[in-house]
Amino acid sequence: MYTDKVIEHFRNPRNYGKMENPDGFGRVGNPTCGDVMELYIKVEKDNEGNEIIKDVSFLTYGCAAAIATSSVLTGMIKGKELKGALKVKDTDIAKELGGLPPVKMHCSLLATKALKAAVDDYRNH
Amino acid sequence: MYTDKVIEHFRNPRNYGKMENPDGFGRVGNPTCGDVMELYIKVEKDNEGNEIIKDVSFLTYGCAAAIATSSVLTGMIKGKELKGALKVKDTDIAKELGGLPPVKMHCSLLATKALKAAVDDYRNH
Amino acid sequence: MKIYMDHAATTPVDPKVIDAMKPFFSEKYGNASSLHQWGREAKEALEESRAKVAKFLGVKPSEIVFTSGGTESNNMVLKGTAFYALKKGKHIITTAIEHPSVISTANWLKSQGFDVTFLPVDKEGFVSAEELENSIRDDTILVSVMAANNEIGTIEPIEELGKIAHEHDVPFHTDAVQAFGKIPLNLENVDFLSASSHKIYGPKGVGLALLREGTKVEALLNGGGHEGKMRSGTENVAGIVGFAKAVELAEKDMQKEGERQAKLQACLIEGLSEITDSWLNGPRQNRLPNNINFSFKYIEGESLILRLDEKGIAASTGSACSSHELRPSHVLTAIGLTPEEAHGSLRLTLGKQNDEKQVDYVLENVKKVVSELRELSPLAKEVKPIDDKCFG
Amino acid sequence: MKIYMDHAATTPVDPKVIDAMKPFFSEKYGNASSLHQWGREAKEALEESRAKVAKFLGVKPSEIVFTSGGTESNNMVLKGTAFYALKKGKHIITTAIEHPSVISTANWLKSQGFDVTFLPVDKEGFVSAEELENSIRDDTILVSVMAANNEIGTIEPIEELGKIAHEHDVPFHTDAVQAFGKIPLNLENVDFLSASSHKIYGPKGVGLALLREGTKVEALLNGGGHEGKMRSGTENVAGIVGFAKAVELAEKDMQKEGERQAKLQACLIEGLSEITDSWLNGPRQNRLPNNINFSFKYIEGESLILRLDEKGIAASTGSACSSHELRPSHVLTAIGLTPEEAHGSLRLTLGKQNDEKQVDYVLENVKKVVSELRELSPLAKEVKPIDDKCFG
Ligand SMILES: Cc1ncc(COP(=O)(O)O)c(C=O)c1O
Ligand SMILES: Cc1ncc(COP(=O)(O)O)c(C=O)c1O
Repeated sequence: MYTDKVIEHFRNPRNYGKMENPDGFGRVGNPTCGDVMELYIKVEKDNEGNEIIKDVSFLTYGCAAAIATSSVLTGMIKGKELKGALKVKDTDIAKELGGLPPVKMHCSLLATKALKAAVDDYRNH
Repeated sequence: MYTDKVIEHFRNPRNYGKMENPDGFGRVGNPTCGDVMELYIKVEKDNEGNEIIKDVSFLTYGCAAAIATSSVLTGMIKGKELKGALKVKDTDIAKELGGLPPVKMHCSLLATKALKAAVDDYRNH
Repeated sequence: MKIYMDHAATTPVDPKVIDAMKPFFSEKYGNASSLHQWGREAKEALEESRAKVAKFLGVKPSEIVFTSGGTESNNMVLKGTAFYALKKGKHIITTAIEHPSVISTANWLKSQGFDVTFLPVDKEGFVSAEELENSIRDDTILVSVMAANNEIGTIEPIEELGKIAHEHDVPFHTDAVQAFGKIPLNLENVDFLSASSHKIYGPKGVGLALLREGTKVEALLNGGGHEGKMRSGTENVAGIVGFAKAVELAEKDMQKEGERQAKLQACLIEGLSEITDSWLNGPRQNRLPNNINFSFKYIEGESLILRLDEKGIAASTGSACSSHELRPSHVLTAIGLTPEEAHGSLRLTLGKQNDEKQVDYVLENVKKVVSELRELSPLAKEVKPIDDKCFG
Repeated sequence: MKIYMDHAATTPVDPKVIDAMKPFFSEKYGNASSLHQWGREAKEALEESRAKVAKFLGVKPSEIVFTSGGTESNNMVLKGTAFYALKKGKHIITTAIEHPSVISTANWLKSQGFDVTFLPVDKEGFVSAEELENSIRDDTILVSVMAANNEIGTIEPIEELGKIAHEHDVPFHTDAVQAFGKIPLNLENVDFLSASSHKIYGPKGVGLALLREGTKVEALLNGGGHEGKMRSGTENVAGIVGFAKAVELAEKDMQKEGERQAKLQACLIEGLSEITDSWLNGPRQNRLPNNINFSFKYIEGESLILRLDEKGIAASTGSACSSHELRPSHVLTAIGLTPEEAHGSLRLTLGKQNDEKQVDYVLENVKKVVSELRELSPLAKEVKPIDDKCFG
């Protein structure tokens, strides 16, 4: 049911773990539903004043798809400009993973929501 | 479903064929129901005045059980006193054959009815 | 000599089918619903099988529901449609010559308050399009006509009948248990189809229901939601893989084997026609190439079958004595035979193993046995035996 | 290492069972309804199988109806009773922890106007006799309580529950799919029982319904009148022969194997209990000897299963993510777990091939994987890993 890429990210998740003193933190999902995602970002401005995601990490409670989407998202946005990162859509994540089963599409949505929450948190500081 | 004895009588029926000038003739059953039995008897009196079935033959249209019961009945009554022959019950025939499947019990009843009809015919002459 | 000519009853499992099934007993034994590798392996095999069968029928894999056999598929389609349509209507149309798994189901639905029309057939077993058209009502919820009859081999005009049903917006079901894998089927106007594995050299206990996208039926077996929620129960993976393999083989062999059997069939029909007071039941055209059904006057079918059995020949009959209900074949009476004529029927159904030598042997022995039984029969007149051979 | 510990989902077919089935594919392939020798041979095998299974259950052969599996048997008993009793009453009592094939069927009957009571269970999964007694009404037509639960292994007091049903003249059904062949069953107060072949090293696609003499049910599959008119459809002879062989083997092994598995079970329970924030679901007494069900806080079951799968271990979970309905196990929630607690469950079910070495390997890896997933989890606190071995 899962693509090899999903399984690979699930087995070897990148960028996981709690981050001390993040610039932005987002938490979405609900343990009752079986998915909780926490996203931590560190943001720095480059020479031209663009906001760059210098570091990112996640903690995820959930199924293999939830873990894989978290992992792959961090890879997609790390070192990227914040504006660009916010344009990553759930379908982009699914595509990056070679597809997700229909019942698991909500996981990729959760990942984009977590990112949005982390960015909102960063902006509100 | 059939005992070996039923199959044996079905394969090698005894005393079958039309009899010319029988003393008694009985025909029972109905082709619509799948069973017709004709029984022919020759009766002679012995020295003591008892009526003896000297010869008997049958023709049967019907299933294996119908043929086997006809055949075995003729064996059971040939050379026997008429009175005694009339006492042969359907269950005796079934027993002689080592049993009959429940749905085929009516075949043995048909055989006794054919005998009764042949004897009636004989008496009415 | 041992000659099996009862392939409409069931077929041997093809050795290639057994080979295909084998790994799924003790190695790839997972439950197709399980998440782990054993489960995924089973699921994969299941979906490959579904794709194979769907391709053969020219339908989508998601339209195939695997069942335990033709009987279940028929029950499922009829009851499933009836219960779904409960509010829409209560009228079902089928025919007088369906398999008991359709007729009894229809009768059960009758006992539940549904209304059933059993269309009559002509003397060759054909359903009339006009008759169907006249029977459709506003509250008709299903038309079910078999693709080919199991007793007399009549191939029904399902394309035309389905078209009529559709013109009246009524879904059309065909019990294709005997036709499936044996003759090409045009499913353009078919919404539901039933098929069974053990009639085409697959294992017993497996079948399928084709449920076209957009059709509305309730499941017959409720539970874990397997088979797209349409048929719950742990999937019989080995059986389904075997069924799919059998379909694959049937697809490859169908035309060649059909032509070969048609030749043997012609010979059997010709040979048996030589017997006095006998006739072919069912049509000569539009007939399954493997089916031969004869009536012999003055004799009864069970005796005939058992005498042939002694000679090593497996055949079947429509006589009451061979049925559970002690009534002669409803198909033979529907085409106009008297009960007596139905009792004296013989069905030979050909398969892959049958050849010309066997046909000669069967002809010879049917003639012999019919003569012998007529000698025993109070209904028979003088009959002269005939023993010309057809081949060689 | 490849370790299958998901025997409640399905089992491999025992090689002895395969050997028993083999002749019925390509040699003794007759249809058990046929009159000829192929048919009689099949019929004989069928009836021998029936006799074997009946002897094991201590019932009459005529009381055994072979079906396509546990799901069909459950559907048959519930719907069959409901449709038969239509005029007598419309109330059915079952429990909150039944298998979906009972629950969904009961819900379907509800949609048809029947009234269903789902008895609650205590925190170990036991149904209360008092609760049952209080639920029986004048119009109750059936009580259905499983013999043992498939998720948490709870063995229900069916003797006592059946007795209460009978005191009120209500027939009693037990879904024994998980208990059959694994623990002794007292059927004194049981009118109907369901069992399935593929849970006891037999083939998939075969099961049975025990229908006691004198009980009243309608058939679910109408048709040719097979199985004493209670279940139509060409009998799956090879499958049934395999099932009967599996029953024979189970009968022989049951006690020894039960004791052996209970030891492995105790070790797994002890070992897994060492994991922080975890607990055993289901009882310690009156529990199937092959079932272990644990909840681990902070992690989700699908991840757990797939990480174990990487290590070659086959297990199952009650997490929503693993189910068709995306709801966590109704059994775990019925014994009082929150959805979150149910998501973090692991079911290990033992079989004949599992041994002490495998248990050690599983313990080691469950501990490792739980730790790893907790490291990933935003819900987890500090958890220290534990890796004592149980054996050796
Ligand atoms: C036309 C037809 N329909 C349905 C069936 C029932 O199929 P199964 O034996 O798989 O239940 C049969 C064969 O028995 C059949 O010939
Ligand atoms: C308790 C219980 N009942 C019924 C079933 C259904 O049996 P089957 O898979 O044979 O349909 C199962 C297993 O899936 C079960 O565990």
